[in-house]
Amino acid sequence: MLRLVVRRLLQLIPTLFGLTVLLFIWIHRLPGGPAWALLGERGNEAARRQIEEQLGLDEPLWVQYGRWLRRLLQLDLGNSIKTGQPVWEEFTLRFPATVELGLTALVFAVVIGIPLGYFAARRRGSWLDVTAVSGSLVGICVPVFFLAMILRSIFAVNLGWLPSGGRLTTGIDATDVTGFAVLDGLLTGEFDASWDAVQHLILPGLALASIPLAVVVRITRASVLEVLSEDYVRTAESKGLRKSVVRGRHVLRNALLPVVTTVGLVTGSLLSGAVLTESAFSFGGIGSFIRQAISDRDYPVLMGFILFIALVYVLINLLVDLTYGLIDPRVRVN
Amino acid sequence: MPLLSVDELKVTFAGHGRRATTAVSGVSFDVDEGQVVGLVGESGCGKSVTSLALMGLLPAKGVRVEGRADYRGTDLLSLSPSRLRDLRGTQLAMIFQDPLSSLNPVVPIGVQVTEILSRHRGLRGQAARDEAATLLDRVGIPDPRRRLKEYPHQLSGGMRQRALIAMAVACAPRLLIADEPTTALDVTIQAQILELLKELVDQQGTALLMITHDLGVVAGLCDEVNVLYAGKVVESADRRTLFAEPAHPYAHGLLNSIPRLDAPRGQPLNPVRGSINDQIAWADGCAFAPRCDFYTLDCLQGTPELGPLNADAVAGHQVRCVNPVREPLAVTTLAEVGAGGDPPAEAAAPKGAPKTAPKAAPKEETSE
Amino acid sequence: MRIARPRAARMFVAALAIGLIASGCASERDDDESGGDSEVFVFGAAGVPAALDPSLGSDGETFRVTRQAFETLLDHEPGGTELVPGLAREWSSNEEGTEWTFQLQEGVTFHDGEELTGEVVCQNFDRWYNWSGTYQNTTLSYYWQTVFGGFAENESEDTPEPNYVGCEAPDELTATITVAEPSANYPGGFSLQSFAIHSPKSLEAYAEDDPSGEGEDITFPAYSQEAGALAGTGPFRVTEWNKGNGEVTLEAFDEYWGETKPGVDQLVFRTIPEESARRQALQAGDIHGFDLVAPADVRTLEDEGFQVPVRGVFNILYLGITQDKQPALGDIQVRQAIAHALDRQNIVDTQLPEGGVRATQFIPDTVAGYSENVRTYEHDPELAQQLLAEAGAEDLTLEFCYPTEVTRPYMPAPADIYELLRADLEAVGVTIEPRPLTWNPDYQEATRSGGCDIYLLGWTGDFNEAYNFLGTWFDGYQQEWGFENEEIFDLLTEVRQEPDVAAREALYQEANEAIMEFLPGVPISSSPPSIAFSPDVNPPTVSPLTQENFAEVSFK
Amino acid sequence: MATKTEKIDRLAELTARRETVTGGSLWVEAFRRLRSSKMALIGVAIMALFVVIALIGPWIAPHNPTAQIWRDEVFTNRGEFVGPRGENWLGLDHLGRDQLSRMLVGARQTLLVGVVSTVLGFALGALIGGVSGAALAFGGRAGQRLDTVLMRFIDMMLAMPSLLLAVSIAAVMGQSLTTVMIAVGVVQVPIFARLLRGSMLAQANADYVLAARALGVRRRRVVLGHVLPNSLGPVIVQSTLALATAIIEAAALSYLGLGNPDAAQPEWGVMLAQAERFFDEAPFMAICPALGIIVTALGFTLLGEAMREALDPKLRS
Repeated sequence: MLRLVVRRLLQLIPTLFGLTVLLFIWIHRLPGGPAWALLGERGNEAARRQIEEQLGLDEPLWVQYGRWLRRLLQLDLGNSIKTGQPVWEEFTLRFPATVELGLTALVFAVVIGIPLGYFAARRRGSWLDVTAVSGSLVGICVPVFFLAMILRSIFAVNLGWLPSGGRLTTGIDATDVTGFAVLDGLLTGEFDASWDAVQHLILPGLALASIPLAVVVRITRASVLEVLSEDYVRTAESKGLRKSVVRGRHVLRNALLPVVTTVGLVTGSLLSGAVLTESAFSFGGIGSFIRQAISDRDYPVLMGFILFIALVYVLINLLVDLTYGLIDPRVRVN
Repeated sequence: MPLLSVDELKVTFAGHGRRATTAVSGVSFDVDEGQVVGLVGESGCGKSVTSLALMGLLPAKGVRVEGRADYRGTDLLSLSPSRLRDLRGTQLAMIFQDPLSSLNPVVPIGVQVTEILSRHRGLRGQAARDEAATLLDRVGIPDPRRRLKEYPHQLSGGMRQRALIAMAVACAPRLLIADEPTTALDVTIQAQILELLKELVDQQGTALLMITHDLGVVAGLCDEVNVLYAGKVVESADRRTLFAEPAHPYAHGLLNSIPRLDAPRGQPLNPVRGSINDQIAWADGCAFAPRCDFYTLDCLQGTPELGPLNADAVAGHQVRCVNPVREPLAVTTLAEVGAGGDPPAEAAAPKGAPKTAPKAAPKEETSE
Repeated sequence: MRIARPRAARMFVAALAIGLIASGCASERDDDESGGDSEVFVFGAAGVPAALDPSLGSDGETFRVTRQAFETLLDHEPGGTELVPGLAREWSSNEEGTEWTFQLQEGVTFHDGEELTGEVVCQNFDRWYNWSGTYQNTTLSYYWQTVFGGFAENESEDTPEPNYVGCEAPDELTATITVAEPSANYPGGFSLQSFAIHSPKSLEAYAEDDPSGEGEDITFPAYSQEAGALAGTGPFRVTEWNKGNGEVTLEAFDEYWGETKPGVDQLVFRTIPEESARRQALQAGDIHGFDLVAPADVRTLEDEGFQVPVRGVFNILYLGITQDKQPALGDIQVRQAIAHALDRQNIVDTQLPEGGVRATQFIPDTVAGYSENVRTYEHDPELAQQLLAEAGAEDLTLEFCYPTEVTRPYMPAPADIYELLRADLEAVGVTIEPRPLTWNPDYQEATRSGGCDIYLLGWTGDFNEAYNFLGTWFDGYQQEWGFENEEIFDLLTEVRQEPDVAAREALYQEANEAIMEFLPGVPISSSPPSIAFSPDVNPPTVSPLTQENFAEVSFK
Repeated sequence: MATKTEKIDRLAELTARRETVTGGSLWVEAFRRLRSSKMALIGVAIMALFVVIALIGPWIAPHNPTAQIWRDEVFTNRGEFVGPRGENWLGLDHLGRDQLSRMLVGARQTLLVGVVSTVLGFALGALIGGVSGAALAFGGRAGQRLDTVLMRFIDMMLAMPSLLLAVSIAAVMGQSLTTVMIAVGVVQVPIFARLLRGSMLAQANADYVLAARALGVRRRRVVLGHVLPNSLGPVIVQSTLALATAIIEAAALSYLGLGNPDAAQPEWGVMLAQAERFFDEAPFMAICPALGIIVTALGFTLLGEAMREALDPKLRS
């Protein structure tokens, strides 16, 4: 397994190199520079020149790239131009929030999606099926930010059941160990903090989950339907096995294969949704941070983010393959 | 009284939004204890549907099953799903056409065998595994202990089919339905599998309903033969009679179409012309008419009845035809195909498959 | 590989939420003091402070926080713009306005127990004056450079010459600051948060870590990014900055010298960027107040019982005109036509929050130097069309720049205001090419470099001095205006060196009249950014300079 | 005694009668299934309605959608808005413009964004996917390498959060309708590319292709003549779904303040984004465009799903 990881990462290196070059050129093509972003209203030409001088933005692009690469080789992603803090710290600061959010969404998607899809398929054509299918279709068609808006004004503002945004209620006792609010609470025994963090996760989680959930439901349903028509299910039936055995061992287990892949793909796309959800719930994660970085022309942050994304992407695929291997012996062998 | 007697079995598919199509339009036949009955016909004639109907494996929705199928006095077709579950595997078992797709790819062979043991024979854990191993051994799978842990895709075609058979016979069922068990296999292995089947049936006194399009198989195995055409039995007789004097033009054609090894070179083959697609509804007359050499307008006077050929006909020789074929086939052919009680491929598979299987096994591996 | 493995490992760990290993990068946090019973006041801020050291700040979000912990020599009257004693109980200057003497308050102690003395004041000013390296960058020392010019040793030719000469402390409670040239920036400048006085201990600590001068990064020094070394004299002291949750926590400072002692034990500024999110947080009771209320929400909040005190205005929104890009705009008649075409009253009525007023000149009426008799331009489409005709610019096409995804104190909804103005201009036959740009940096760059024919921009005053407004635009040729007008330029140069306040006021009025005659752009409105508080608190006196003192806050 | 012809005719007739009972070819079958599926019907209905509005909207709009006719009646600063009323069935927007008219005219823009961006994504994606699919299947070693490069590229595009990609594109190109279209279109590229590549590979191993190649048919013929046409099915289905996504993504961009700025061309996404600020005071302002977007997207999705099911041989029971 470790060997697999290593191999994947090795394969990644040439791609990453090409990618970073491309992106370096691309983002430096963004009009305007970080200088104005820093100065805002009170900026003036002189100040701009001064800053760009200092940032070395006046040098040729390849020199700048060389410098960036050199630092990268020393495991240094550089500092954010906007906040002046090391990019790596900025990430580790915001990454946990996004991961928590993403995981919550995934949990919703999987825990609700798979059973729903399964039963929808089993009772094909029943009201359950119809609602599940149409529901998932609608789920895909509702713009995430609109959903977020609705959820917030209903559950946070009007009903007041859940917090309207943020990660933790201000002033609650929470010791920051890992940056994962929920986990921290459990580690430090501040369970109320964990609970609080969970409450803050529900609404954004739901908003973010809408699309993955819909997708999972539909894939599961389709896949179960397909498996139901497989010969080996017929065989199992012909052996007179109990329903539970046929469904669990023979239907569900096979039906899960495509679902796993889909979940992997969805996970990748979660970040997009996170950009919207995080800003809608002022949930200080990486999504909104990067979105800001783009308009701030915060080159180091953007470059770092690309590397980061590439790695996350590879890791997700890796996880998918591993899980896949666990379920499907055919893959395991090859 | 027969073990299983099927009476006017009728299966109609009414897919959503599509016009109903009749796959089996009134099939009747009997299977006695320990008897081997063949259900012969070209693909699409409704053989498989018949078997699935008997096992109650047809989808609940969009399918209408009529008629009776008395198994030891109980009508299988009207049994409750749960009762049927209890029968399946213990009383009735089935072997399917394509062994690869019929085995669950993600579950080890062992589990797939033991699950039936634990279901019907209450065997658990080690006991179940031991029994499974002996089963695999009985069906001639070498090194069963290791195989138990393996997955279908790691086995050769023959092995898989043997595994399927092992599951089918695990609880010594009274009736075993084999649906084209050999079509997906190499010729050499076909023979071994058939041999194995025959042996198991003899040992357990299990009745076997052999569904096939391969007359060779019929000749090698069956006592009684029912020829199916377009969802109806067109002729039924004991093997010898059928091979000696096929009365229905279709059966006649089928037998005639078997290429002969001793035929002089250059002599044309004589297949049944046309295809299953150009047929007419039984209601309008004989479905075979369009392909029939002996077709007259009388053939179109409603559905012909299944009845004794004529007074001096062999007992139980029934045919569904207005003007059956009179002249028997050239006797030599019969000698070859029918007369011998053993399969043509006998030579390929020496007696006592289990003992010899280990020898055979490597051969199979290479055949993958 | 050598690169990828460790980071991959860390990523993997993070991805699996086994953050413990990654905690090397996570900040330790501990706020046991904030036990449930203590009173915590939470305020929703629109942005994150750049640093906790006001000397490095240049934006309202930073100052809002630091102002609670750091005090300046001079201050503004609560709710007003008049200069009042701060840490200095009296101040005076010589005739030429080059020597500024401050008599300090007695018994002022810093958060770390140090005493406030004239010496300390001088140490502070000398520190700024002797800044080097990254500190000399405008982003870190914007206000120093605008008010006191450059440094002891300038490192970039773009840095202005220093105007600061030196500082002596003749006795315990006196500090005298000498500058080369008199300037309109004094004494007002001494009230800027950037020049708040830090404890000598802090100054030593600061000196320890220089901002990483390494290569090309502009980095805020580490001390300014955490509570640690910072010590001021304010009613609160910063105890924690949790960047993860975007929260700055301040504790009441018991030995505070001033009359208004802090009304709550703990003060938290939480960053909530989204406008509607801030409102809903207040409605949901997560926070007790927030700034920059969307005008549309004011009524709703009031109806729901929230307090929305109205601030005085201290800003200006104007339609900028770049004359040398589009020749037609060089024609005074065309500019007048534009002025007459705009229905500015409608914007005030429909868009701006309560307290907003239509502007007649480039400074709000709260600033000394406001002239009653400037030339005004009423909404008069016919006249506008006529003027255009006379100027022979009937088929005038203008590129109209406006910022997106931003709200400014003087401009609640730029896109909407643009829409209204566009309609007005098109009504008199001007063709408009819309050019929306993201506020940072595209819009800034486009407008400053004179890339737009007309554009929306504004200014919020730092202290009560008209020069702080007019000087930023009209003290000489600027690309964003693209005109030469000696009369105006001279007036402003003159006023800058005029030490006498009264004399300055007269000059300002003159300048305003000249400017509105020449009409380089069209001042549109002044409007106060709304601030809201929950019903159960006694809000602070709201200030036109948005310099609320949260010590006044308490729970009912 | 019946004549031979009589016999033949009789048979032919009966045989023919039977033919109608059994199913026809895959496509005929698919179409029949499509017709019989409610999903498809609803989808088509919605789509038709939408397209019609998009076409004739400007003519049936009761008022000028961009004129701030009632600007003095709406006070955003006091949260006073004008809801549905006789004169304006859907009320006014925040600048005193007629919502209904804006909805009607906006439909065209919305459709335009959807179609153009999808076509763009389809074209680029199909190109990349087609090339790399063909290369891998028939290009030998060199082909494999080409395919790897292209796919790595596509992978990275997939990895890059689509919205952020779009945002950065918008940042480079400045705000305009074209930007929105391109940004949204580019995001679709990898999906189409992978899809086409996938189904081409599947086809490449199909027997008839192997046969064609065995018969020595030239590669170009095989690819262009057999593989490509047969692979397009799923891609076409995808494009229907992509249309829905495109409309939603466009709305998301507007929400992030990168939508089409030109007020002369009202667009649902932009309308929704603008209305979001006033959601509590004037929900109707947000709900109109929101519903518009959701329903339209739903229409396309329904059709796409129905098509997919109809074409999917596995689901043919």
